[in-house]
Amino acid sequence: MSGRETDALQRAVEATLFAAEQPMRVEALAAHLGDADSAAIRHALANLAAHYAPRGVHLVERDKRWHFETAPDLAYLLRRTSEHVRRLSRAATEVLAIIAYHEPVSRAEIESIRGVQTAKGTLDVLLEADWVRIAGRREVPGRPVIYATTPEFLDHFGLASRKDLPGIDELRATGLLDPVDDAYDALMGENSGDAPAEHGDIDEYDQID
Amino acid sequence: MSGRETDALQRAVEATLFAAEQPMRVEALAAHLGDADSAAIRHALANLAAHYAPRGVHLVERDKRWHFETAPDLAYLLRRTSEHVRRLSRAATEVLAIIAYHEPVSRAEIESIRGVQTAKGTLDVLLEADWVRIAGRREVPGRPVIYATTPEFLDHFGLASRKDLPGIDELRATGLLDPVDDAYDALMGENSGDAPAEHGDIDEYDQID
Amino acid sequence: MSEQELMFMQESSGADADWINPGSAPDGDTALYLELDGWEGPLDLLLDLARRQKVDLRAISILALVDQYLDYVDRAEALRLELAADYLVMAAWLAYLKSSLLLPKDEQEDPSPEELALRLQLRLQRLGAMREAAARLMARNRIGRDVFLRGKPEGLRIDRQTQWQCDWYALVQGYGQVKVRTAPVVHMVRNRPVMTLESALDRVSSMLGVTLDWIALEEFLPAYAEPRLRRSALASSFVAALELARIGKAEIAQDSIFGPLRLRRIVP
Repeated sequence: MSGRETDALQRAVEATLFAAEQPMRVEALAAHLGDADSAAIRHALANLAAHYAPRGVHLVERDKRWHFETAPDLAYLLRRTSEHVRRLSRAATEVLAIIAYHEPVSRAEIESIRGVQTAKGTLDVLLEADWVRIAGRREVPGRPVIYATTPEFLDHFGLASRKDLPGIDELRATGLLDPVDDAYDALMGENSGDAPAEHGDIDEYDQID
Repeated sequence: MSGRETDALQRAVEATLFAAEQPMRVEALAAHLGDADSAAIRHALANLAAHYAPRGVHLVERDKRWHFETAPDLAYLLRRTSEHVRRLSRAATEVLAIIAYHEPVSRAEIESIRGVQTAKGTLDVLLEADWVRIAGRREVPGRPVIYATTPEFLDHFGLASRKDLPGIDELRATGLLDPVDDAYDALMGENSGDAPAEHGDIDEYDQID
Repeated sequence: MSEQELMFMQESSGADADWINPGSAPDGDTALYLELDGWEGPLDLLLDLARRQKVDLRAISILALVDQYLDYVDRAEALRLELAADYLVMAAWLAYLKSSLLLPKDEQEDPSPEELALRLQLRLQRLGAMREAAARLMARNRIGRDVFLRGKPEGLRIDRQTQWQCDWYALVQGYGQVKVRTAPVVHMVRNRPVMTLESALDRVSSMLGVTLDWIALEEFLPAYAEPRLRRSALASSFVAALELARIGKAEIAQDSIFGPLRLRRIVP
C-alpha cells in the first residue's frame, strides 16, 4: 500500500486534484505540474487510487477526468436528516380538530367554523405531518379543495375510527371545556337562564358520515 | 502505513471532513455522525492527521476546528494568480499584528503602539476580511470598543491557536507585549541601572532587515 | 558611526520598490525624502532611523537618533518638502530631549530626560516587535496563497425533519374551544327605570312655568322615585336645565362650587 516515502509526483498529483475545482485530465495535470511525464502521472494516479480505495474518500476516473469524491458507501453522510420533535401550534391543533370532526371540509369552511383566517402554513404543517390529505374538490363554484384526515392521523391518536372522537356533550361532561366555560359563565353570570342553547352539532356530524 | 482495515468511524470522519465546506469541530462531527463518541472521534482525527502528514494533503486543526488542506511545501506548484489573496497595506498589516498579539485591544491602544492615528478604513478592511471582530467594550470611561481576532484569522494564517503566533512567547517573556508604563516600572524596579534585561530578539530583528 | 552612516545614506539613492514590503527600510537618503508619504508617522520614521544604527533597539544611542531625526527634518525643510505637523512636534520634542540630556544632572526636572529617553526606546522596541511580528505573520502559509482547501467540496447537507406532536387531549380540547369560542353570543339588557331627556324637558319647563322664583334642581325630581330612577331623573333634569338655559328660557345659578343648582324662568 502507500509507501512511507510517498513520492514527490504522487503528492503533487494528490494536492492538485484535491484543490482543483474541476475533474482533471492527465494532460491537464501534466501541464499543471510543469510538463511532467504523462506515464509517470498515470502511474501516480493508479497508486493514489489504490491507496484511497479502502478509505472514506476515493480517487475516481470518469470520462478520462480524475477527481476525489466521497466513498459511495458513505454517501449517506453527505445528506443527513435530523429529526426534531415539535408540538403542534394551537391554531394547527384547532384546524386539525375541525377537519377531523367535519371532514371533508374546505378551507373556507374551516375558517367560518374557527371564526378566524387560517394561515396557509397551518394546513401545510398538517399535510407535512401526514395527518391531513387533500380529499378532492367540492363541486361548488370555485371548486375549493377539501381536506380529510389520513389513516396516520387515526394511528397517531390511537383512534379506531373517527366515530371515537367524543361529542361536545361528552366533552362538557368530562370537564374538558371547563376553562373556557368558566370564563363564559362569568360573563353571562347574573342571569343563569340566558346561556345559549346547547348545540346539537355532534349528532349532525355523525349523520354526515 | 494506513491500516488495511481503516475502521468505520475513521472513514466516516475522513469522508465528512473531505466533503465539508467549513472546518468542523469535534462536536459538530459527532453530531453529524449520529452522536458518535467524542473521544472516539478525537482518536480518529489523530490517526487521520498522522496518516496524512507525509501526503500531499494534510488534516489540520485550527482553533479546535478541523479541515483538510494541501501540504504547505507544495505551495510552489499550486500558487495561483495572486488575486486570491489580497495584499494588505502596511498599516493594516501592523494593526492586524497588534490586535493578534495584544487582543483584546482598543483603537487607542493600537494607536499608542503605532504612534500614529489609525484610519477608520484600516480596521474596516480587517473586519471585512473576517479576521478581526469587535469583542465588546472596555469597562473604562468612554467604554471604547475592543478588537480581537476571529477563528477565520487563525485558519487563514494556519495557526492552531493564538499560542502559535510567531514569537509570541518570546515577546511575552521579554515584556514587549506590556505597555510602556509597565515596562518602564519593571525596568526601574528590577535593575538599578540602564542595562536592559536579557532577551532573544536581536537575531530576529537582524533577519528582517 | 552614525555620522558615517548618514553620509552613506546621502550618497545612495533609489530603491523605492522596497517600500512596498513591510518592515524594510530604505537604504537611500533621497528615497527617505521622496517617500515621505510612506512613513506611518514620526515614530515609524524614528524606528527606521534607529534600525540604521545596526544594533539592537535596546542599545541604540538616543542622542544619535535625535540628531538623525533633526537632520532629516532640516533636510526636508531645505528641500521645501511639506512636513506634517506631528513630524515637527516630534522634532521639537526631540530637540528638547537632547538639550535636557546634555544638561548637568542636578538641573534636571521630573520626569528626567533619561526616563523620557528610555520610554522612547521602549516605544520603539514595541513598535519594532509588532512590525517584525506582522512580517512573520504575513510570511506564514496562508490559505489561498500557500495552502489550498478542497476545490469543490460536495458539502454536507442536513435536512431538518419535523416530527410533529399532538395528543388526543389537545385535539379534542382544541375542538371544544373552537365551538365555545364561536358559539353565538346573546346580549341581554335589563329593563331599567329611566327618565328620558324628553320627559325631563317637559317636566322641568312646565314646573318652571308655575313660578318666577328660584327653584333648586332637586325639587324637579319625582318625589317618591326609587334610587335608580332618581339618579336617572337627576341626570336628565340637569341636561334639560342646560338645554333650557341655552335656548334662553331659563337661567341657572350656583353660589359655590358643588353648591345647590338653582333654576329660574326668564320672562321674555
